[in-house]
Amino acid sequence: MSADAGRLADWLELVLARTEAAQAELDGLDAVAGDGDHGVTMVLGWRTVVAGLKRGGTPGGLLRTGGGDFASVGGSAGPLWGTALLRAGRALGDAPTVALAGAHAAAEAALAGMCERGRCAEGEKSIVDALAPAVRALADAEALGLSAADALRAAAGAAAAGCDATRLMPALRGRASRFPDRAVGHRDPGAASCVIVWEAAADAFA
Amino acid sequence: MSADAGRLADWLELVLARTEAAQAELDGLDAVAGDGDHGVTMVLGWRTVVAGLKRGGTPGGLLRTGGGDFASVGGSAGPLWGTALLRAGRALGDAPTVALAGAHAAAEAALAGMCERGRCAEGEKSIVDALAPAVRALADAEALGLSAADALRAAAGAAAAGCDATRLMPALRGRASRFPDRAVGHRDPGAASCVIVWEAAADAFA
Amino acid sequence: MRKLLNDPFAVVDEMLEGVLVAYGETIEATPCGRGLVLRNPAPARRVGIVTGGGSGHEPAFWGYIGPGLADGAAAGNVFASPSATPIVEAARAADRGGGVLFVYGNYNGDVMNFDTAAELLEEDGIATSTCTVSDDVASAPAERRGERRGVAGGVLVLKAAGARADEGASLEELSALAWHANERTRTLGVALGPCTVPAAGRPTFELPEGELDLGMGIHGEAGVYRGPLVSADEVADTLVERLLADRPPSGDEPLLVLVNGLGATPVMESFVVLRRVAALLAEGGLRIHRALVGEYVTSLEMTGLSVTLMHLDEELLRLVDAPSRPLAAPPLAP
Amino acid sequence: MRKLLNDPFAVVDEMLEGVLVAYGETIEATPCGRGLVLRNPAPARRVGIVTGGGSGHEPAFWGYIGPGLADGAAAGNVFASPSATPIVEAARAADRGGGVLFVYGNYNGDVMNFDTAAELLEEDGIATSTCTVSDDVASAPAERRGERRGVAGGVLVLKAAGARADEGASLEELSALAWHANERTRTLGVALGPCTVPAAGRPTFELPEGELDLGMGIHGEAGVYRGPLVSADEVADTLVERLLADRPPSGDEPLLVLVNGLGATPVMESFVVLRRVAALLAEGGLRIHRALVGEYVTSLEMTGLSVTLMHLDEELLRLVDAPSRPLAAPPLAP
Ligand SMILES: Nc1ncnc2c1ncn2[C@@H]1O[C@H](COP(=O)(O)OP(=O)(O)O)[C@@H](O)[C@H]1O
Ligand SMILES: Nc1ncnc2c1ncn2[C@@H]1O[C@H](COP(=O)(O)OP(=O)(O)O)[C@@H](O)[C@H]1O
Ligand SMILES: [Mg+2]
Ligand SMILES: [Mg+2]
Ligand SMILES: [Mg+2]
Ligand SMILES: [Mg+2]
Repeated sequence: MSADAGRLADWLELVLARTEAAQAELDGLDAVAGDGDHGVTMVLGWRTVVAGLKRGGTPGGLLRTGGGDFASVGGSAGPLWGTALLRAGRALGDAPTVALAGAHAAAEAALAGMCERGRCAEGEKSIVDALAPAVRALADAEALGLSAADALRAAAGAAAAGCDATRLMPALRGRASRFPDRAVGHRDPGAASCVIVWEAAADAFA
Repeated sequence: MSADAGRLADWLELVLARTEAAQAELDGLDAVAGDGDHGVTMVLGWRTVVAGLKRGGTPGGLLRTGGGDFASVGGSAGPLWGTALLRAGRALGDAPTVALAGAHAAAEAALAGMCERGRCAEGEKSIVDALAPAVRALADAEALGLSAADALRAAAGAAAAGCDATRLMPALRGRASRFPDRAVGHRDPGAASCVIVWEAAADAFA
Repeated sequence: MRKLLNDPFAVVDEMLEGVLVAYGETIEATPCGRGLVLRNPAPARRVGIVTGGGSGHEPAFWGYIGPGLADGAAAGNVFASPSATPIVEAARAADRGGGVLFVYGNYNGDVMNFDTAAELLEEDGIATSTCTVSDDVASAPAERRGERRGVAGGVLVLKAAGARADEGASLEELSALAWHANERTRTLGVALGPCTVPAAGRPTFELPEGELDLGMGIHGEAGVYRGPLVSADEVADTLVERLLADRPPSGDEPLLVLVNGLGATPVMESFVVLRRVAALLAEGGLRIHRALVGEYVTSLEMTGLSVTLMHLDEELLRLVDAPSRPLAAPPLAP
Repeated sequence: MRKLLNDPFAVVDEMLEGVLVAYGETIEATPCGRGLVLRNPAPARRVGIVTGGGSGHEPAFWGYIGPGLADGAAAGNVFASPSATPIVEAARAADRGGGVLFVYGNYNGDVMNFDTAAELLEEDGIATSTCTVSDDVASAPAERRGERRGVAGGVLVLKAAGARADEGASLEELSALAWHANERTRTLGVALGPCTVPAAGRPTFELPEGELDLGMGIHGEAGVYRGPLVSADEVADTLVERLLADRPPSGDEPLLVLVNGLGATPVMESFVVLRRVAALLAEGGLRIHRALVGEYVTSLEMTGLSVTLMHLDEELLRLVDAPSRPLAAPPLAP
């Protein structure tokens, strides 16, 4: 696999469609100890990103403008995903296509950007608990010489497992952190919406 | 029968107790085409009247101060019942006891006062449709030489029949009159709360 | 009930105690406790203005005491007219020798009590005149306009009357102006959810989620149409269409628009409706002089809103722009 | 949902269109549409003030633009922080060369976006300082006061800061004052019924009739205690007791009291609660400088209210009495 801007756009459209389908579930997870709007915010975020695709550009360019677009929805997800997409786009530069190594580097940059913006780390019951394992899985897959398709499938699996593990965690970031134990037993909504991103990647780039 | 101030007080206390018991039903009748508070207003009205009994006085005096007290609750019922009680009290003067003839004259005065204050007449689906038949029944009973107890029983029956007849009437007075047909099929709340007054009289003066 | 109450039968008196905690420097209660009057009424007025009505419509009616508005107000029980006593007491305090204008909504109970008060005041040598506001187009056909109920538009009539009183109008002039303002004011509302009178303890009417009641009164009196809830734009279309049909606008007279929340509807939605109202009026070539949005006359926690249009001639234009400072209501002028 | 809406995802933009219909003479939108700023900011200020936050709290935050208050505000989506863009744009408009103070509630999303805005403004050469209001005593123990959420008390902090800015304070002085005001402000609320984010379409939380949630956040974040609904007096007792325990009063410092309705609760009930709050404070020998009652910071159609106490030293006493004119909120000073 070596994805061009068209494939990247397909991926983002798939992310949007699946996020829309999962909106109520994400809102419900956020309602446990937050304010019940995480699905709404993610839908709004991916909608502005997809609407911006018509401006065209290289894969890196699409992610950079997409990052600005996503940030414009505000909330917590806006700056976190906005920074992640922006950093990923910067890592890709303006190459016309992206191969696995590039994708891995971009994902590393996204993760670093999100942690910086959110002053967060793994284990705090947040998006990072899905994103970080996915990035590690990409690295492992690259080291093992897997195909891009297999690597993305592995990353999606790792994100889902990471998300599942948030059930046991007390919440240390965001709105839910005022009562860390309130959401124990439930998945973190931000981690859950991150899983959608990776599963869509595995399917779109298969 | 010849009632003194004590019996009159018993009657008013009985009226209050039964109105309290019927409050929800009266509110419900008023909710059909009005604002659902007729039971509330009648409870408030009779409460202030009963609270005022401790000032003491002749039967006529109690009704006159009671009229002022009832008027103080405002709404539609306040001025209508306030005027009725006041006029009844005036008709009784300051005699220490009341016999049937006096009661009949007082009821006539009450009816006249209410119709004046409300610019209302029989057949308009209002309190008057219970009050007027009761007053006529008292007159008939007096003419026939019935006992006071029988006369009041007849008046209570006439009030109830009059109230029942309001089911068929369109509403021409008060809040409900904006859509006269809306309450057809239902008793008028003001007529229903008037029946309680007469039934309590029949029981209290029995 | 989802209510913070002690004895529900005492809720009005307890509210008024709180009102005096908040505003006791500006207003005082009359002897019976149910009348509220300005401590220092505006000296420019020859004629006082007294308003009033049932409680449960806060900030109406006592919230409209203040410079440029009412000198006093009488508070009834929830959804019940005040008795004559507080009306008389408030009018006595408001009188400066030139008489007192009553401005209140056209309801049978209020008419009886204010009329009784007027009789009693006449004995005191205080002249009164009355304007019964009848802006609710849903409550009777246009031919029987005088029978219509008074709803949110009463605030605009009061505002115009207050400004005219400050100009030194006589009782007769003031009364004429108030009726003129009433004649040019039309309101139509929509309810999406019921309200509960505290002492009744049950909702006054049933209105299932997903339905609306067009023309419902501010005490929950049944409206003119029940049907499925439609979009904010469609609701605004219906309201504006019916309001303009009831009193066709004269192209060169600007409109004062009031979008009034009934209680539970977030003000956000009132602005969404205003947006559409403004677009419709612009399409029709009509000019908005000013738009007011907020909770001016509520119905406890009823869900819904009303739209009022006041057709402004030159006199009303001058009057609605006059300064005023309601005790406890959203602003009425810049 | 009992809501008047078109596209629920567009509700904030549609609301802002309506806001400009009503207030377009006084304020204007920034290029992105989500910042609102005064057209003619007060000339006395050296330092501008910008506030903001998620929508759904109206009249917060843009309703507090006005003389004596904020120069601009940024509006986020419902219950979501505004992005950095409108914050930057509002700050650019508010800057007079002396920098801009941000006053907003202490929420993770808002902090990220305002901090990003501050970084971007630094590149423009505009200095900023930040006061994250943290008045909600239910949201963290006293030792971790800095982690607490900001709720209705933010309005009082903004009011004090606005007055200090009008005195010509520098950015550093203004920021210090705002933090000082925040330190002396405590709020505790109670919810009796839920609210629904329009685009979510379902209530954010379940709260059966007859129960209350003490300390619930203004976005429906879970509170500290769930239990059966008790009387207004008992609720007031609990709120006042906990507020005073959290910051014991100093006998000679008067209090500014704010009883804030969350949306669906009729203002009548807020006055009933104020009545009891005043009685309790008087019993404790404490003096109320002023009591404000109304909907200052709402949570869509949530049922419930909050009580805020601000402990006034001489400086705050002077500042909270300064004149101010919020664009669209209840009055903050006489
Ligand atoms: N500082 C942070 N770092 C990492 N993730 C965060 C942070 N704050 C919030 N999140 C994530 O955002 C999710 C909530 O998102 P959302 O509901 O959209 O925002 P908000 O809390 O502003 O309503 C949380 O479940 C968590 O995964
Ligand atoms: N003008 C009137 N004349 C006679 N009865 C009236 C009049 N107005 C109202 N009523 C009576 O009052 C009843 C309603 O009373 P209530 O609910 O207490 O007053 P409100 O309509 O002010 O809420 C009506 O059912 C009717 O019987
Ligand atoms: Mg959330
Ligand atoms: Mg009634
Ligand atoms: Mg009533
Ligand atoms: Mg949110």
